[in-house]
Amino acid sequence: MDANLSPAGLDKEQIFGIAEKEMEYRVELFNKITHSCFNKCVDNRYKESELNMGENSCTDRCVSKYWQVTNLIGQLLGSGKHPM
Amino acid sequence: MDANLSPAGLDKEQIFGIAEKEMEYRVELFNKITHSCFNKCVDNRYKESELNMGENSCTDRCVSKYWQVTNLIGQLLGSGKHPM
Amino acid sequence: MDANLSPAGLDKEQIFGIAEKEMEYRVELFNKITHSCFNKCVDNRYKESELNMGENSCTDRCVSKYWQVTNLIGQLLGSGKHPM
Amino acid sequence: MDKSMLADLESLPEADRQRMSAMMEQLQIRDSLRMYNSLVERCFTDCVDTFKHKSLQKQEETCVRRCAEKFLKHSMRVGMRFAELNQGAATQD
Amino acid sequence: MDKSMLADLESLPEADRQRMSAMMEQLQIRDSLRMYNSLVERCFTDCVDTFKHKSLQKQEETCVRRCAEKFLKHSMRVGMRFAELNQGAATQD
Amino acid sequence: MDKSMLADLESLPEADRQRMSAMMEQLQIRDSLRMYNSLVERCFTDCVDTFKHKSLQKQEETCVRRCAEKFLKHSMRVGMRFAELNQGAATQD
Repeated sequence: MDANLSPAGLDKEQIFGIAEKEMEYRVELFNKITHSCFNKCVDNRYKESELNMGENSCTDRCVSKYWQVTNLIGQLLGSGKHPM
Repeated sequence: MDANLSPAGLDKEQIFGIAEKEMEYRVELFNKITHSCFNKCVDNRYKESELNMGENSCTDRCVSKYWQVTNLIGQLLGSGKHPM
Repeated sequence: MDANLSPAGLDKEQIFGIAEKEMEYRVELFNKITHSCFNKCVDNRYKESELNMGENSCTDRCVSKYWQVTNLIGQLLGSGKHPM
Repeated sequence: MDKSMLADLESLPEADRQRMSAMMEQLQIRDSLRMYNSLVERCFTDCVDTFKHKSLQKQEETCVRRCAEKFLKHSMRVGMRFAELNQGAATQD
Repeated sequence: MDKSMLADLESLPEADRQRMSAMMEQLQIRDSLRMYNSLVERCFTDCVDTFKHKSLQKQEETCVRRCAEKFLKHSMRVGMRFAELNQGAATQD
Repeated sequence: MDKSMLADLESLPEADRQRMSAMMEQLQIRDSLRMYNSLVERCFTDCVDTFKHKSLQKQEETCVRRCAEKFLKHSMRVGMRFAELNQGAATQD
Protein backbone atom coordinates (compact mmCIF):
# COMPACT_ATOMS: atom_id res chain seq x y z
CA MET A 1 0.00 0.00 0.00
CA ASP A 2 2.73 2.43 1.00
CA ALA A 3 4.57 1.55 -2.18
CA ASN A 4 1.72 3.06 -4.16
CA LEU A 5 1.82 6.47 -2.57
CA SER A 6 3.20 9.00 -5.03
CA PRO A 7 4.28 12.64 -4.63
CA ALA A 8 0.90 13.57 -6.15
CA GLY A 9 -0.60 12.17 -2.92
CA LEU A 10 -4.21 13.21 -2.37
CA ASP A 11 -4.99 13.57 -6.07
CA LYS A 12 -4.15 9.99 -6.73
CA GLU A 13 -6.25 8.97 -3.72
CA GLN A 14 -9.13 10.82 -5.27
CA ILE A 15 -8.64 9.14 -8.64
CA PHE A 16 -8.73 5.76 -6.94
CA GLY A 17 -11.80 6.79 -4.96
CA ILE A 18 -13.67 7.88 -8.06
CA ALA A 19 -12.63 4.78 -9.99
CA GLU A 20 -13.94 2.65 -7.13
CA LYS A 21 -17.29 4.45 -7.10
CA GLU A 22 -17.50 4.15 -10.87
CA MET A 23 -16.97 0.41 -10.70
CA GLU A 24 -19.51 0.06 -7.90
CA TYR A 25 -21.94 2.00 -10.06
CA ARG A 26 -21.46 -0.36 -13.02
CA VAL A 27 -21.88 -3.43 -10.85
CA GLU A 28 -25.05 -2.00 -9.33
CA LEU A 29 -26.37 -1.07 -12.78
CA PHE A 30 -25.74 -4.59 -14.01
CA ASN A 31 -27.49 -6.08 -10.97
CA LYS A 32 -30.49 -3.81 -11.38
CA ILE A 33 -30.81 -4.65 -15.08
CA THR A 34 -30.55 -8.36 -14.28
CA HIS A 35 -33.24 -8.25 -11.61
CA SER A 36 -35.57 -5.86 -13.47
CA CYS A 37 -35.41 -7.86 -16.69
CA PHE A 38 -35.86 -11.14 -14.83
CA ASN A 39 -39.03 -9.68 -13.28
CA LYS A 40 -40.30 -8.42 -16.64
CA CYS A 41 -39.35 -11.40 -18.83
CA VAL A 42 -39.05 -14.65 -16.91
CA ASP A 43 -42.00 -16.73 -15.74
CA ASN A 44 -41.50 -17.20 -12.01
CA ARG A 45 -43.49 -20.40 -11.69
CA TYR A 46 -40.33 -22.24 -12.79
CA LYS A 47 -41.94 -25.10 -14.71
CA GLU A 48 -38.59 -25.86 -16.29
CA SER A 49 -34.98 -24.87 -15.84
CA GLU A 50 -34.39 -23.65 -19.41
CA LEU A 51 -35.17 -20.17 -20.67
CA ASN A 52 -37.48 -20.43 -23.66
CA MET A 53 -37.11 -18.40 -26.84
CA GLY A 54 -39.68 -15.83 -25.79
CA GLU A 55 -37.90 -15.22 -22.49
CA ASN A 56 -34.55 -14.87 -24.21
CA SER A 57 -35.67 -12.40 -26.83
CA CYS A 58 -37.58 -10.45 -24.18
CA THR A 59 -34.36 -10.26 -22.16
CA ASP A 60 -32.36 -8.94 -25.12
CA ARG A 61 -34.89 -6.18 -25.76
CA CYS A 62 -35.25 -5.47 -22.08
CA VAL A 63 -31.51 -4.89 -21.63
CA SER A 64 -31.52 -2.64 -24.68
CA LYS A 65 -34.44 -0.58 -23.41
CA TYR A 66 -33.02 -0.36 -19.91
CA TRP A 67 -29.81 0.99 -21.40
CA GLN A 68 -31.75 3.60 -23.33
CA VAL A 69 -33.61 4.69 -20.21
CA THR A 70 -30.24 5.02 -18.45
CA ASN A 71 -28.96 7.27 -21.21
CA LEU A 72 -32.16 9.29 -21.44
CA ILE A 73 -32.19 10.06 -17.73
CA GLY A 74 -28.44 10.71 -17.83
CA GLN A 75 -29.07 13.39 -20.46
CA LEU A 76 -31.86 14.93 -18.40
CA LEU A 77 -29.59 15.09 -15.36
CA GLY A 78 -26.62 16.38 -17.31
CA SER A 79 -28.48 19.13 -19.12
CA GLY A 80 -30.60 20.32 -16.23
CA LYS A 81 -29.92 22.19 -13.08
CA HIS A 82 -30.45 19.12 -10.93
CA PRO A 83 -27.41 18.55 -8.74
CA MET A 84 -27.32 14.79 -9.17
CA MET B 1 -3.38 10.50 4.70
CA ASP B 2 -0.23 10.05 6.78
CA ALA B 3 -0.36 13.73 7.65
CA ASN B 4 -3.61 13.10 9.49
CA LEU B 5 -2.33 10.42 11.80
CA SER B 6 -2.07 11.77 15.32
CA PRO B 7 -0.55 10.35 18.50
CA ALA B 8 -4.11 9.45 19.53
CA GLY B 9 -4.02 6.94 16.66
CA LEU B 10 -6.80 4.41 16.85
CA ASP B 11 -9.22 6.70 18.65
CA LYS B 12 -9.19 9.19 15.83
CA GLU B 13 -9.66 6.36 13.33
CA GLN B 14 -12.71 5.34 15.31
CA ILE B 15 -14.12 8.86 15.32
CA PHE B 16 -13.74 9.01 11.56
CA GLY B 17 -15.30 5.59 11.22
CA ILE B 18 -18.32 6.54 13.29
CA ALA B 19 -18.71 9.87 11.49
CA GLU B 20 -18.69 8.00 8.19
CA LYS B 21 -21.35 5.55 9.36
CA GLU B 22 -23.44 8.44 10.67
CA MET B 23 -23.32 10.21 7.31
CA GLU B 24 -24.16 7.01 5.47
CA TYR B 25 -27.11 6.61 7.81
CA ARG B 26 -28.43 10.10 7.04
CA VAL B 27 -28.06 9.60 3.30
CA GLU B 28 -29.88 6.29 3.52
CA LEU B 29 -32.63 7.82 5.66
CA PHE B 30 -33.10 10.61 3.12
CA ASN B 31 -33.26 8.09 0.26
CA LYS B 32 -35.79 5.94 2.08
CA ILE B 33 -38.01 8.94 2.86
CA THR B 34 -37.81 10.07 -0.76
CA HIS B 35 -38.78 6.69 -2.16
CA SER B 36 -41.44 5.90 0.48
CA CYS B 37 -43.15 9.28 0.09
CA PHE B 38 -42.98 9.07 -3.70
CA ASN B 39 -44.76 5.71 -3.45
CA LYS B 40 -47.38 7.06 -1.05
CA CYS B 41 -48.00 10.46 -2.66
CA VAL B 42 -47.16 10.59 -6.36
CA ASP B 43 -49.36 9.16 -9.09
CA ASN B 44 -47.11 6.78 -11.05
CA ARG B 45 -49.05 6.95 -14.29
CA TYR B 46 -47.08 10.11 -15.08
CA LYS B 47 -49.75 12.01 -17.00
CA GLU B 48 -47.73 15.19 -16.59
CA SER B 49 -44.30 16.20 -15.43
CA GLU B 50 -45.42 18.66 -12.73
CA LEU B 51 -46.31 17.73 -9.19
CA ASN B 52 -49.81 18.96 -8.44
CA MET B 53 -50.84 20.68 -5.21
CA GLY B 54 -52.23 17.50 -3.69
CA GLU B 55 -49.00 15.63 -4.32
CA ASN B 56 -46.93 18.43 -2.85
CA SER B 57 -48.91 18.77 0.35
CA CYS B 58 -49.02 14.99 0.71
CA THR B 59 -45.22 14.97 0.43
CA ASP B 60 -44.82 17.61 3.13
CA ARG B 61 -47.00 15.66 5.55
CA CYS B 62 -45.41 12.39 4.56
CA VAL B 63 -41.91 13.65 5.37
CA SER B 64 -43.16 14.98 8.68
CA LYS B 65 -44.82 11.68 9.61
CA TYR B 66 -41.82 9.65 8.48
CA TRP B 67 -39.65 11.77 10.74
CA GLN B 68 -41.98 11.14 13.68
CA VAL B 69 -41.89 7.40 13.05
CA THR B 70 -38.09 7.58 13.03
CA ASN B 71 -38.09 9.34 16.39
CA LEU B 72 -40.73 7.06 17.88
CA ILE B 73 -38.82 3.92 16.97
CA GLY B 74 -35.58 5.54 18.07
CA GLN B 75 -37.12 6.07 21.52
CA LEU B 76 -38.31 2.47 21.67
CA LEU B 77 -34.84 1.24 20.81
CA GLY B 78 -33.10 3.63 23.17
CA SER B 79 -35.29 2.89 26.17
CA GLY B 80 -35.55 -0.86 25.74
CA LYS B 81 -33.16 -3.68 26.15
CA HIS B 82 -32.86 -4.21 22.42
CA PRO B 83 -29.22 -4.02 21.38
CA MET B 84 -29.83 -2.08 18.21
CA MET C 1 -2.71 0.68 11.40
CA ASP C 2 1.00 0.82 10.58
CA ALA C 3 1.68 -1.43 13.55
CA ASN C 4 -0.28 -4.18 11.82
CA LEU C 5 1.67 -4.16 8.60
CA SER C 6 3.78 -7.29 8.39
CA PRO C 7 6.49 -8.39 5.95
CA ALA C 8 3.80 -10.46 4.24
CA GLY C 9 2.23 -7.10 3.28
CA LEU C 10 -0.33 -7.44 0.54
CA ASP C 11 -1.32 -10.96 1.51
CA LYS C 12 -2.43 -9.89 4.93
CA GLU C 13 -4.36 -6.99 3.40
CA GLN C 14 -6.12 -9.52 1.23
CA ILE C 15 -6.96 -11.73 4.18
CA PHE C 16 -8.48 -8.77 5.98
CA GLY C 17 -10.36 -7.78 2.85
CA ILE C 18 -11.84 -11.24 2.41
CA ALA C 19 -12.70 -11.52 6.09
CA GLU C 20 -14.51 -8.18 5.85
CA LYS C 21 -16.51 -9.30 2.81
CA GLU C 22 -17.32 -12.57 4.55
CA MET C 23 -18.69 -10.74 7.58
CA GLU C 24 -20.68 -8.37 5.41
CA TYR C 25 -22.10 -11.41 3.67
CA ARG C 26 -23.22 -12.98 6.94
CA VAL C 27 -24.82 -9.77 8.14
CA GLU C 28 -26.66 -9.38 4.84
CA LEU C 29 -27.78 -13.01 4.96
CA PHE C 30 -29.14 -12.53 8.46
CA ASN C 31 -30.98 -9.36 7.41
CA LYS C 32 -32.49 -11.05 4.38
CA ILE C 33 -33.67 -14.02 6.44
CA THR C 34 -35.17 -11.69 9.03
CA HIS C 35 -37.09 -9.66 6.46
CA SER C 36 -38.15 -12.61 4.30
CA CYS C 37 -39.42 -14.61 7.26
CA PHE C 38 -41.21 -11.59 8.72
CA ASN C 39 -42.99 -11.20 5.37
CA LYS C 40 -43.90 -14.88 5.24
CA CYS C 41 -44.83 -15.44 8.88
CA VAL C 42 -45.95 -12.29 10.68
CA ASP C 43 -49.35 -10.69 10.27
CA ASN C 44 -48.69 -7.08 9.26
CA ARG C 45 -51.93 -5.66 10.57
CA TYR C 46 -50.28 -5.47 13.98
CA LYS C 47 -53.32 -6.14 16.16
CA GLU C 48 -51.02 -6.85 19.09
CA SER C 49 -47.36 -6.46 19.94
CA GLU C 50 -46.71 -10.10 20.84
CA LEU C 51 -45.82 -12.82 18.38
CA ASN C 52 -48.31 -15.66 18.71
CA MET C 53 -47.38 -19.34 18.74
CA GLY C 54 -48.18 -19.80 15.07
CA GLU C 55 -45.95 -16.91 14.09
CA ASN C 56 -43.11 -18.22 16.22
CA SER C 57 -43.18 -21.76 14.91
CA CYS C 58 -43.53 -20.44 11.36
CA THR C 59 -40.40 -18.35 11.95
CA ASP C 60 -38.41 -21.34 13.22
CA ARG C 61 -39.30 -23.38 10.15
CA CYS C 62 -38.79 -20.44 7.85
CA VAL C 63 -35.23 -19.87 9.09
CA SER C 64 -34.52 -23.57 8.70
CA LYS C 65 -35.85 -23.66 5.14
CA TYR C 66 -34.07 -20.46 4.18
CA TRP C 67 -30.83 -21.99 5.40
CA GLN C 68 -31.46 -25.08 3.29
CA VAL C 69 -32.11 -22.96 0.21
CA THR C 70 -28.82 -21.15 0.86
CA ASN C 71 -26.96 -24.46 1.00
CA LEU C 72 -28.75 -25.89 -2.01
CA ILE C 73 -27.92 -22.91 -4.19
CA GLY C 74 -24.40 -22.84 -2.80
CA GLN C 75 -23.94 -26.42 -3.99
CA LEU C 76 -25.31 -25.58 -7.43
CA LEU C 77 -22.90 -22.68 -7.72
CA GLY C 78 -19.95 -24.62 -6.38
CA SER C 79 -20.43 -27.65 -8.58
CA GLY C 80 -21.29 -25.85 -11.78
CA LYS C 81 -19.35 -23.77 -14.21
CA HIS C 82 -21.03 -20.57 -13.07
CA PRO C 83 -18.41 -18.04 -12.05
CA MET C 84 -20.26 -16.73 -9.01
CA MET D 1 -26.18 10.75 19.15
CA ASP D 2 -24.14 12.80 16.80
CA LYS D 3 -24.33 16.34 18.03
CA SER D 4 -21.56 15.99 20.56
CA MET D 5 -19.54 13.97 18.07
CA LEU D 6 -19.82 16.63 15.39
CA ALA D 7 -18.76 19.20 17.93
CA ASP D 8 -15.69 17.08 18.59
CA LEU D 9 -14.95 17.08 14.91
CA GLU D 10 -15.01 20.86 14.73
CA SER D 11 -12.28 21.00 17.32
CA LEU D 12 -10.03 18.78 15.20
CA PRO D 13 -7.00 20.26 13.45
CA GLU D 14 -7.17 21.51 9.87
CA ALA D 15 -5.69 18.34 8.35
CA ASP D 16 -8.43 16.20 9.88
CA ARG D 17 -11.13 18.51 8.67
CA GLN D 18 -9.75 18.22 5.16
CA ARG D 19 -9.83 14.47 5.42
CA MET D 20 -13.40 14.70 6.71
CA SER D 21 -14.55 16.77 3.77
CA ALA D 22 -12.78 14.44 1.32
CA MET D 23 -14.69 11.59 2.93
CA MET D 24 -17.98 13.45 2.56
CA GLU D 25 -17.21 14.18 -1.06
CA GLN D 26 -16.62 10.49 -1.75
CA LEU D 27 -19.90 9.61 -0.04
CA GLN D 28 -21.72 12.20 -2.13
CA ILE D 29 -20.34 10.81 -5.37
CA ARG D 30 -21.40 7.32 -4.41
CA ASP D 31 -24.79 8.56 -3.29
CA SER D 32 -25.41 10.46 -6.51
CA LEU D 33 -24.60 7.40 -8.58
CA ARG D 34 -26.91 5.25 -6.43
CA MET D 35 -29.70 7.81 -6.72
CA TYR D 36 -29.23 7.81 -10.47
CA ASN D 37 -29.39 4.00 -10.56
CA SER D 38 -32.52 3.83 -8.45
CA LEU D 39 -34.23 6.58 -10.46
CA VAL D 40 -33.55 4.67 -13.68
CA GLU D 41 -34.86 1.47 -12.12
CA ARG D 42 -38.06 3.14 -10.92
CA CYS D 43 -38.86 4.85 -14.21
CA PHE D 44 -38.00 1.75 -16.21
CA THR D 45 -40.24 -0.39 -14.00
CA ASP D 46 -43.15 2.06 -14.15
CA CYS D 47 -42.91 3.01 -17.84
CA VAL D 48 -41.62 0.07 -19.85
CA ASP D 49 -43.76 -3.03 -20.05
CA THR D 50 -43.77 -4.37 -23.57
CA PHE D 51 -40.83 -5.96 -25.30
CA LYS D 52 -41.88 -6.29 -28.91
CA HIS D 53 -39.24 -3.77 -29.92
CA LYS D 54 -35.62 -3.21 -29.08
CA SER D 55 -36.00 0.57 -28.94
CA LEU D 56 -37.95 2.73 -26.54
CA GLN D 57 -41.30 3.73 -28.05
CA LYS D 58 -42.39 7.36 -28.10
CA GLN D 59 -44.92 6.99 -25.30
CA GLU D 60 -42.44 5.10 -23.14
CA GLU D 61 -39.92 7.89 -23.62
CA THR D 62 -42.49 10.51 -22.64
CA CYS D 63 -43.38 8.49 -19.57
CA VAL D 64 -39.71 8.16 -18.57
CA ARG D 65 -39.12 11.90 -18.96
CA ARG D 66 -42.11 12.78 -16.82
CA CYS D 67 -41.20 10.15 -14.25
CA ALA D 68 -37.66 11.48 -13.90
CA GLU D 69 -38.80 15.10 -13.73
CA LYS D 70 -41.47 14.33 -11.16
CA PHE D 71 -39.06 12.31 -9.09
CA LEU D 72 -36.40 15.02 -9.11
CA LYS D 73 -38.90 17.72 -8.14
CA HIS D 74 -40.22 15.46 -5.41
CA SER D 75 -36.71 14.70 -4.23
CA MET D 76 -35.85 18.41 -3.97
CA ARG D 77 -39.00 19.04 -1.97
CA VAL D 78 -38.20 16.18 0.39
CA GLY D 79 -34.68 17.60 0.70
CA MET D 80 -36.01 20.96 1.87
CA ARG D 81 -38.36 19.41 4.43
CA PHE D 82 -35.63 17.04 5.59
CA ALA D 83 -33.21 19.92 6.10
CA GLU D 84 -35.82 21.84 8.12
CA LEU D 85 -36.43 18.84 10.35
CA ASN D 86 -32.71 18.25 10.80
CA GLN D 87 -32.43 21.84 12.02
CA GLY D 88 -35.29 21.40 14.44
CA ALA D 89 -37.30 24.02 12.53
CA ALA D 90 -40.35 21.78 12.26
CA THR D 91 -43.66 23.22 13.41
CA GLN D 92 -46.93 21.56 14.37
CA ASP D 93 -49.97 21.43 12.11
CA MET E 1 -15.42 -21.42 2.61
CA ASP E 2 -14.56 -19.46 5.70
CA LYS E 3 -13.77 -21.99 8.35
CA SER E 4 -10.17 -22.44 7.32
CA MET E 5 -9.82 -18.70 6.86
CA LEU E 6 -11.10 -17.92 10.33
CA ALA E 7 -8.66 -20.48 11.71
CA ASP E 8 -5.89 -18.58 9.94
CA LEU E 9 -7.05 -15.40 11.60
CA GLU E 10 -6.81 -16.92 15.05
CA SER E 11 -3.15 -17.63 14.44
CA LEU E 12 -2.48 -13.96 13.66
CA PRO E 13 -0.55 -11.81 16.15
CA GLU E 14 -2.33 -9.71 18.77
CA ALA E 15 -2.15 -6.46 16.76
CA ASP E 16 -3.97 -8.05 13.85
CA ARG E 17 -6.66 -9.44 16.06
CA GLN E 18 -7.22 -5.98 17.48
CA ARG E 19 -7.57 -4.60 13.99
CA MET E 20 -9.97 -7.40 13.18
CA SER E 21 -12.22 -6.65 16.13
CA ALA E 22 -12.15 -2.92 15.34
CA MET E 23 -13.32 -3.82 11.84
CA MET E 24 -16.13 -5.97 13.21
CA GLU E 25 -17.20 -3.17 15.52
CA GLN E 26 -17.42 -0.76 12.58
CA LEU E 27 -19.50 -3.27 10.63
CA GLN E 28 -21.82 -3.71 13.60
CA ILE E 29 -22.40 0.03 13.92
CA ARG E 30 -23.22 0.28 10.22
CA ASP E 31 -25.45 -2.75 10.42
CA SER E 32 -27.37 -1.43 13.43
CA LEU E 33 -28.04 1.85 11.65
CA ARG E 34 -29.21 0.02 8.53
CA MET E 35 -31.45 -2.24 10.57
CA TYR E 36 -32.93 0.84 12.25
CA ASN E 37 -33.54 2.49 8.85
CA SER E 38 -35.19 -0.58 7.40
CA LEU E 39 -37.35 -1.09 10.49
CA VAL E 40 -38.59 2.50 10.25
CA GLU E 41 -39.30 2.06 6.55
CA ARG E 42 -41.27 -1.14 7.12
CA CYS E 43 -43.41 0.20 9.96
CA PHE E 44 -44.01 3.48 8.15
CA THR E 45 -45.09 1.64 5.00
CA ASP E 46 -47.37 -0.74 6.88
CA CYS E 47 -48.89 1.74 9.34
CA VAL E 48 -49.14 5.18 7.73
CA ASP E 49 -51.43 5.61 4.77
CA THR E 50 -53.34 8.84 5.07
CA PHE E 51 -51.86 12.29 4.77
CA LYS E 52 -54.59 14.66 5.87
CA HIS E 53 -52.53 15.61 8.90
CA LYS E 54 -48.94 16.51 9.52
CA SER E 55 -48.76 14.59 12.80
CA LEU E 56 -49.01 10.89 13.45
CA GLN E 57 -52.52 9.95 14.54
CA LYS E 58 -53.08 7.88 17.68
CA GLN E 59 -53.88 4.68 15.83
CA GLU E 60 -50.89 5.09 13.56
CA GLU E 61 -48.65 5.49 16.55
CA THR E 62 -50.07 2.34 18.16
CA CYS E 63 -49.53 0.46 14.93
CA VAL E 64 -45.92 1.66 14.67
CA ARG E 65 -45.18 0.63 18.26
CA ARG E 66 -46.58 -2.84 17.74
CA CYS E 67 -44.83 -3.20 14.43
CA ALA E 68 -41.45 -2.29 15.92
CA GLU E 69 -41.93 -4.53 18.93
CA LYS E 70 -43.03 -7.47 16.81
CA PHE E 71 -40.16 -6.97 14.42
CA LEU E 72 -37.58 -6.82 17.21
CA LYS E 73 -38.92 -9.94 18.89
CA HIS E 74 -38.96 -11.68 15.53
CA SER E 75 -35.44 -10.52 14.81
CA MET E 76 -34.15 -11.88 18.11
CA ARG E 77 -35.79 -15.24 17.44
CA VAL E 78 -34.25 -15.37 13.97
CA GLY E 79 -30.91 -14.47 15.54
CA MET E 80 -31.08 -17.48 17.89
CA ARG E 81 -32.02 -19.89 15.11
CA PHE E 82 -29.36 -18.40 12.85
CA ALA E 83 -26.69 -18.85 15.52
CA GLU E 84 -27.70 -22.48 16.03
CA LEU E 85 -27.46 -23.17 12.32
CA ASN E 86 -24.10 -21.43 12.09
CA GLN E 87 -22.86 -23.76 14.79
CA GLY E 88 -24.17 -26.81 12.99
CA ALA E 89 -26.56 -27.49 15.84
CA ALA E 90 -29.57 -27.85 13.56
CA THR E 91 -31.67 -30.95 13.97
CA GLN E 92 -34.17 -32.58 11.64
CA ASP E 93 -37.92 -32.40 12.15
CA MET F 1 -17.55 10.33 -17.61
CA ASP F 2 -15.16 7.47 -17.19
CA LYS F 3 -13.45 6.99 -20.48
CA SER F 4 -10.89 9.72 -19.97
CA MET F 5 -10.43 8.64 -16.40
CA LEU F 6 -9.73 5.06 -17.31
CA ALA F 7 -7.23 6.30 -19.88
CA ASP F 8 -5.53 8.18 -17.06
CA LEU F 9 -5.39 5.00 -15.08
CA GLU F 10 -3.64 3.15 -17.85
CA SER F 11 -0.88 5.70 -17.78
CA LEU F 12 -0.28 5.08 -14.06
CA PRO F 13 2.83 3.23 -12.92
CA GLU F 14 2.82 -0.52 -12.38
CA ALA F 15 2.35 -0.31 -8.60
CA ASP F 16 -0.84 1.69 -9.03
CA ARG F 17 -2.21 -0.71 -11.57
CA GLN F 18 -1.61 -3.55 -9.15
CA ARG F 19 -3.49 -1.67 -6.46
CA MET F 20 -6.28 -1.03 -8.95
CA SER F 21 -6.66 -4.67 -9.83
CA ALA F 22 -6.57 -5.65 -6.13
CA MET F 23 -9.42 -3.18 -5.62
CA MET F 24 -11.40 -4.68 -8.49
CA GLU F 25 -10.86 -8.14 -7.09
CA GLN F 26 -12.25 -7.07 -3.72
CA LEU F 27 -15.27 -5.54 -5.40
CA GLN F 28 -15.85 -8.72 -7.36
CA ILE F 29 -15.76 -10.85 -4.23
CA ARG F 30 -18.26 -8.58 -2.54
CA ASP F 31 -20.43 -8.51 -5.63
CA SER F 32 -20.44 -12.29 -5.98
CA LEU F 33 -21.53 -12.70 -2.37
CA ARG F 34 -24.29 -10.13 -2.82
CA MET F 35 -25.47 -11.80 -6.01
CA TYR F 36 -25.55 -15.10 -4.15
CA ASN F 37 -27.58 -13.56 -1.32
CA SER F 38 -30.08 -11.96 -3.65
CA LEU F 39 -30.46 -15.13 -5.71
CA VAL F 40 -31.22 -17.12 -2.56
CA GLU F 41 -33.73 -14.48 -1.45
CA ARG F 42 -35.50 -14.49 -4.81
CA CYS F 43 -35.77 -18.28 -5.09
CA PHE F 44 -36.83 -18.63 -1.47
CA THR F 45 -39.53 -15.98 -1.91
CA ASP F 46 -40.83 -17.50 -5.14
CA CYS F 47 -40.62 -21.18 -4.17
CA VAL F 48 -41.24 -21.57 -0.43
CA ASP F 49 -44.64 -20.64 0.92
CA THR F 50 -45.77 -23.20 3.44
CA PHE F 51 -44.24 -23.75 6.83
CA LYS F 52 -45.77 -26.94 8.12
CA HIS F 53 -42.38 -28.64 7.96
CA LYS F 54 -38.89 -27.72 8.97
CA SER F 55 -37.32 -29.27 5.87
CA LEU F 56 -37.63 -28.28 2.23
CA GLN F 57 -40.20 -30.44 0.48
CA LYS F 58 -39.35 -32.18 -2.78
CA GLN F 59 -41.35 -29.81 -4.96
CA GLU F 60 -39.87 -26.78 -3.22
CA GLU F 61 -36.38 -28.12 -3.87
CA THR F 62 -37.16 -28.67 -7.54
CA CYS F 63 -38.54 -25.15 -7.79
CA VAL F 64 -35.42 -23.69 -6.13
CA ARG F 65 -33.12 -25.59 -8.49
CA ARG F 66 -34.98 -24.39 -11.57
CA CYS F 67 -35.17 -20.86 -10.23
CA ALA F 68 -31.42 -20.72 -9.63
CA GLU F 69 -30.59 -22.26 -13.00
CA LYS F 70 -32.92 -19.93 -14.85
CA PHE F 71 -31.59 -16.94 -13.03
CA LEU F 72 -27.97 -17.83 -13.74
CA LYS F 73 -28.65 -18.40 -17.42
CA HIS F 74 -30.56 -15.13 -17.56
CA SER F 75 -27.77 -13.35 -15.75
CA MET F 76 -25.16 -14.62 -18.22
CA ARG F 77 -27.30 -13.47 -21.13
CA VAL F 78 -27.72 -10.02 -19.58
CA GLY F 79 -23.96 -9.96 -19.04
CA MET F 80 -23.29 -10.51 -22.74
CA ARG F 81 -25.74 -7.83 -23.83
CA PHE F 82 -24.43 -5.46 -21.20
CA ALA F 83 -20.85 -5.97 -22.39
CA GLU F 84 -21.88 -5.27 -25.99
CA LEU F 85 -23.61 -2.05 -24.98
CA ASN F 86 -20.64 -0.97 -22.89
CA GLN F 87 -18.47 -1.39 -25.98
CA GLY F 88 -20.87 0.63 -28.12
CA ALA F 89 -21.54 -2.42 -30.26
CA ALA F 90 -25.29 -2.08 -30.00
CA THR F 91 -27.27 -2.02 -33.22
CA GLN F 92 -30.75 -0.73 -33.99
CA ASP F 93 -33.74 -3.00 -34.54
